[in-house]
Amino acid sequence: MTTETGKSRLIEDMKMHSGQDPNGCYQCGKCSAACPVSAALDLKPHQVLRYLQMGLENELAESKTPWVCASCFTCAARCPRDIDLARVMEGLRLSILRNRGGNKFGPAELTPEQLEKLPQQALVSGFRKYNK
Amino acid sequence: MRYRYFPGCTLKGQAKSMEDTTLAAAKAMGIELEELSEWQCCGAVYPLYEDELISLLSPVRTLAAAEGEPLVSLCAACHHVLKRAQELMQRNEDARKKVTDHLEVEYAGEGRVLHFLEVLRDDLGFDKLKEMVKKPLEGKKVAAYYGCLLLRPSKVMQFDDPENPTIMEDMIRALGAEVVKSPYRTECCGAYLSVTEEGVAADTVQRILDSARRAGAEILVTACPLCRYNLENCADNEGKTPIKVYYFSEILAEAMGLPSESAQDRGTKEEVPQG
Amino acid sequence: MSAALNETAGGWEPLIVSFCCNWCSYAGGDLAGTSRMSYPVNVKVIRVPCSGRMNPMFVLRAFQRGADGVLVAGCHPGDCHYTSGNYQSRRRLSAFKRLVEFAGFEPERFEVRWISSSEGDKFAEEMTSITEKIKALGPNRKMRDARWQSVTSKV
Amino acid sequence: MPRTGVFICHCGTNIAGTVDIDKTVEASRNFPGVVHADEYRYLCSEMGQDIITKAIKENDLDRVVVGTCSPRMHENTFRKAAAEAGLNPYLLEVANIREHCSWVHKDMEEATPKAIALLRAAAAKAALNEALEAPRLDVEKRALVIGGGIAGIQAALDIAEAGYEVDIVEKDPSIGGRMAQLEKTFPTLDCSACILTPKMVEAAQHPNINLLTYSEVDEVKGFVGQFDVKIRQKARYVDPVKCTGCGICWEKCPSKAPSEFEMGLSKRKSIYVPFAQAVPMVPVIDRDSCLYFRKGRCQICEKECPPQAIDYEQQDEIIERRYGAIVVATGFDQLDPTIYGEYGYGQHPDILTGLEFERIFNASGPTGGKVVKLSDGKPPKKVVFIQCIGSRDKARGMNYCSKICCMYTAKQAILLKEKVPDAKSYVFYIDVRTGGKGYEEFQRRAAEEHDVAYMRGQVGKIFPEDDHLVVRGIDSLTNRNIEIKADMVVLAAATVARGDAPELGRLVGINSDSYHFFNEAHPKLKPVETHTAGIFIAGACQAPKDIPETVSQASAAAVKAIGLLSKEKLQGEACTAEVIQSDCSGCLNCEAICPYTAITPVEIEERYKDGVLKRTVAEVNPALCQGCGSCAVTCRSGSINLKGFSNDQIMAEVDAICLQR
Repeated sequence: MTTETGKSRLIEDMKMHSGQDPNGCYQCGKCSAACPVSAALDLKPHQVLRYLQMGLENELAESKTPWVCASCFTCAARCPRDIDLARVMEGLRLSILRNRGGNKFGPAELTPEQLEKLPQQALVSGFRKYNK
Repeated sequence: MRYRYFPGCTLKGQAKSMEDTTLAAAKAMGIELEELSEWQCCGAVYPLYEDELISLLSPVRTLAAAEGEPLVSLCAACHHVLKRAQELMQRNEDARKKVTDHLEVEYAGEGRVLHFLEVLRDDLGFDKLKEMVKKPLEGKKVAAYYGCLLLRPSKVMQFDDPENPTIMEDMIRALGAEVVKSPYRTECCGAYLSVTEEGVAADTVQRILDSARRAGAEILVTACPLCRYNLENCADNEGKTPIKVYYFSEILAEAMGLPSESAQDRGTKEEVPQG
Repeated sequence: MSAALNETAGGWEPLIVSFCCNWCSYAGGDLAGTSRMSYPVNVKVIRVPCSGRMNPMFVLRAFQRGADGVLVAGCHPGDCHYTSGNYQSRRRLSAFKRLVEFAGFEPERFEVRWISSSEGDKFAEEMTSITEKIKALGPNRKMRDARWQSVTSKV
Repeated sequence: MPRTGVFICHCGTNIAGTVDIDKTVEASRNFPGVVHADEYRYLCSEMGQDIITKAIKENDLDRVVVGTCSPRMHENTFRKAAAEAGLNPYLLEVANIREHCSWVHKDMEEATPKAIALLRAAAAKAALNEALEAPRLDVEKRALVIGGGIAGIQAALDIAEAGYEVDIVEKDPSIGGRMAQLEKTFPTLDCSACILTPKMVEAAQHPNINLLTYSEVDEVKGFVGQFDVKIRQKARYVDPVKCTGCGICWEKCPSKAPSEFEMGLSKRKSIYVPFAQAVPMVPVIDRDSCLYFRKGRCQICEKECPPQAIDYEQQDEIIERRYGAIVVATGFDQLDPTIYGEYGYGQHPDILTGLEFERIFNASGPTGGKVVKLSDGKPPKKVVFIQCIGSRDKARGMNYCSKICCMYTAKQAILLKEKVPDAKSYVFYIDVRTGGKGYEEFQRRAAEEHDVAYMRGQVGKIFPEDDHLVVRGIDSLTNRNIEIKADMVVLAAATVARGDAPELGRLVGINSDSYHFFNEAHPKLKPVETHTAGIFIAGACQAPKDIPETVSQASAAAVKAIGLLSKEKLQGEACTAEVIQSDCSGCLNCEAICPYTAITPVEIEERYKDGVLKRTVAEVNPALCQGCGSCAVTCRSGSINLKGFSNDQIMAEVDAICLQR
């Protein structure tokens, strides 16, 4: 059972840097309905906001969701509460990388074939999103 | 019509044909694209984290290098980053000061930042384009695939209606082809997930391709090298009607009667500039 | 001369004149009373129909006559009983505040606040806060007509 | 020098506990002009008031100062007492030594000098008070109701029943409004037309009600009791006296246009009545689609009309009339959901709004009451309802809740099940809001007895695929993505203010909120009044509302109007602004600043050298002026003063307060 939690450093960092306030969310789920990768998320976007509202830092840090989000901005475009979820996800990624350390992805993980064929754009953006 | 032109890394590598065909078509249309000298990477992704100013150095340097002249790019990702960096420079004085002080440049968000499609629509006009077509793409069923980066966030990109865009369809129509619309034309292809979460990207791409097929498309056009990579490499198309993926500029060049071989056909042997 | 600076035997106490609009802030003051809140006795309220009625001349007159601080209070923007009076006063008095500062007054001596009829607590807080600020600043000597007190007090 | 009397109230111990009454009375005797000072335990009591009236008479007082509670409490009580003694009530001033003194201070040493200062200020002001008269205004015993929907009809009937004349101005060719478009009403499921039509007929036949349909308000001037209104009665091209409503003209008319009443789902003729039960049953010709007006040929209606009522030469007519009170009841519009591209509204005939679906149910609607898809005429087997389309949406829509959608969606789902028993419906909702008598029970019936699947969540995308619509949503209770292959989608589009509401608000002189809904004077205690005296609001033009609430509000507005009309004379504001015209330079800054349009330019003649000089100056209409005083401040030449709060009076108070030792 979860009881009240104190202020979470990770969540406060996320709020400050993304400029987004999770409390604006009323859990309509439109983000999750619109998200093209919703099916692959262990926490749907609206759940991420709910977990942020409840201060469930550990669950968020362990979730796959921020790493599966591709920053396509569909959620932000359709949110009736004007919350930029793409920024929330980015904020979470960076807060997790900064507060908990570790890079999520590096060149070593790529096959020579991928290195050959992938557009430069994909490599640079992948490294940017997953490393700090 | 004269523009400063920012190619970006990918256009000198895997997406060389997008640059070649655009430059050829532009020349034929009397549009002059003057490549910025000593340009560097656009930054690839726009930093959504407000204190990530370091990621803005590169796009702002590019914006400042345009010296207030209209700046055109072709790659959807480059255009996205440049346009959003420009908007931040206009909106956030603090960020502007930090970035420009560091770069030792003067830049306050001036100048038009355009995607080449916008040049065709707003400056040349699709009616004019239609007149310039030498080999109309008659009988070809072409679907546009917009993806994310050109459309969203619409308040900043101001590219087209983010849910019902028409710019690519209008171009396709001007080139004489038959427009086919698929409901997934504005959905994400999975972007760099093809690197980290292949399964997820496979799903998103499959949906996009299947929906285009269902709509009867033979050709899918895009303005993004990464979209094209994903559309061509991530889905399982065994036993299904083939769909060719082209850059918008390739069908443009073809309709203009210019050589338009795709990067895929000629390999990727070009030198990649460091950036 | 000491009388002119409101210095009583117990030491100097500031005089603050507050102009309150009838519909919101004066009623807020009433509520502060009904709720038995307390604020310093230094503040004396003059009722005006609307903050839009505030002629900057009234403020200067108060300083001239020995006030150490002036607080104008009106309805919150959008809540004006007369629709737009507080918008008028907001524009007028913010320009006037710059003028007062230009004339050499400390900016704390003249303030404008929006206090609704339900904000008895805010009324008391604002009155306390301005009194404390003026106490810290000391007596106002700008624009004061020192003769006036001694002449009129004889009447 | 005035003869002022000062009276100090103990208010039991409320004042006397903190303020030294004796000291205060003594100090008061020394104020300039004070000839009498007294105190009493409770001045507001009858005994207390007697003390004041007696003292006025005995001491020949011409000014009175009462040191007591807030003037917002008892100023009127004491003014009446003064008037009883023959003193003009505006010669009395109140010093608030309770709320602003004894109740907020604890130390008698501190509170007593403050009470004295406040009394001194009141006495200084009173010395400059003048006798004022509140203007007495005439009342025109007739009301205008703008809008002929259920709110306007109800308000008009109530006013008419009270014995006053009422004109209803309706911009459409028939009264009835939105309610006439509805099939059945929640939560009782009685047929909307069956309960509305009798009211429409009653309004049309009432001797005190005059219907002005196909008419609009062009201009409103004047003020409470005397609004001068210009009404444009648009040309119908049909003589309403000759017309019998036989219907031959619209039967024979060869040209068509989309029907407004049917939300554009079907066509009507160019000469038409909007619906079968229209009141009055007199058609209008729509110039934009009529062949004769477009091409100068046809005239079939003229040839066919048995009583020869067609008149192509008819012109708009301007009616000028005076009204004592106005009720604004102009209703609402439905948000156009095309702004939500992801829902595909407007791109597929089976994606409808709530109001459009309402017409599909109706026996006289576009499908003749058969619930079928507009795409292929087959009954829909799977219908998805989506709530909050544009409501509760601060990004692209309206930040408020539209209030009626949860209920009408439940109603439509139930009606669907009745008409198409094997249909399945799904409702995507954020919260279900069912405040209202019998509402919760009704909604639960839909979910429990009529097989309506409520899905807590929203829809991200709708698009056609093969012969159905793919609806991709989420159920946020299981966190599962849902894909429904639906036959029809109904969007509960937000209730929004009429597009012309801002213009009408400006015309009538009432203000609106940021959504263009008209503002009530007080959200709790004056829900049907506006900030403009004599103008009342009813129905959904104020905020989204259901029918019962609209009808209650309409009756409330009617009562307010009746109360006003029943008065012989109205008492205006006494403390009004006044222009010293000899000083006025005629810049008219005051005219621009006045929120009540009470200031107008007038031409005056002044002697100048040997001749007469004509010049323009400002003039205040005391009947319109509410006494805010903004004009007095804006006047560059200082030639406007506010009676009761003049520059001199306020500065006398400042002086008296500053003289504090």
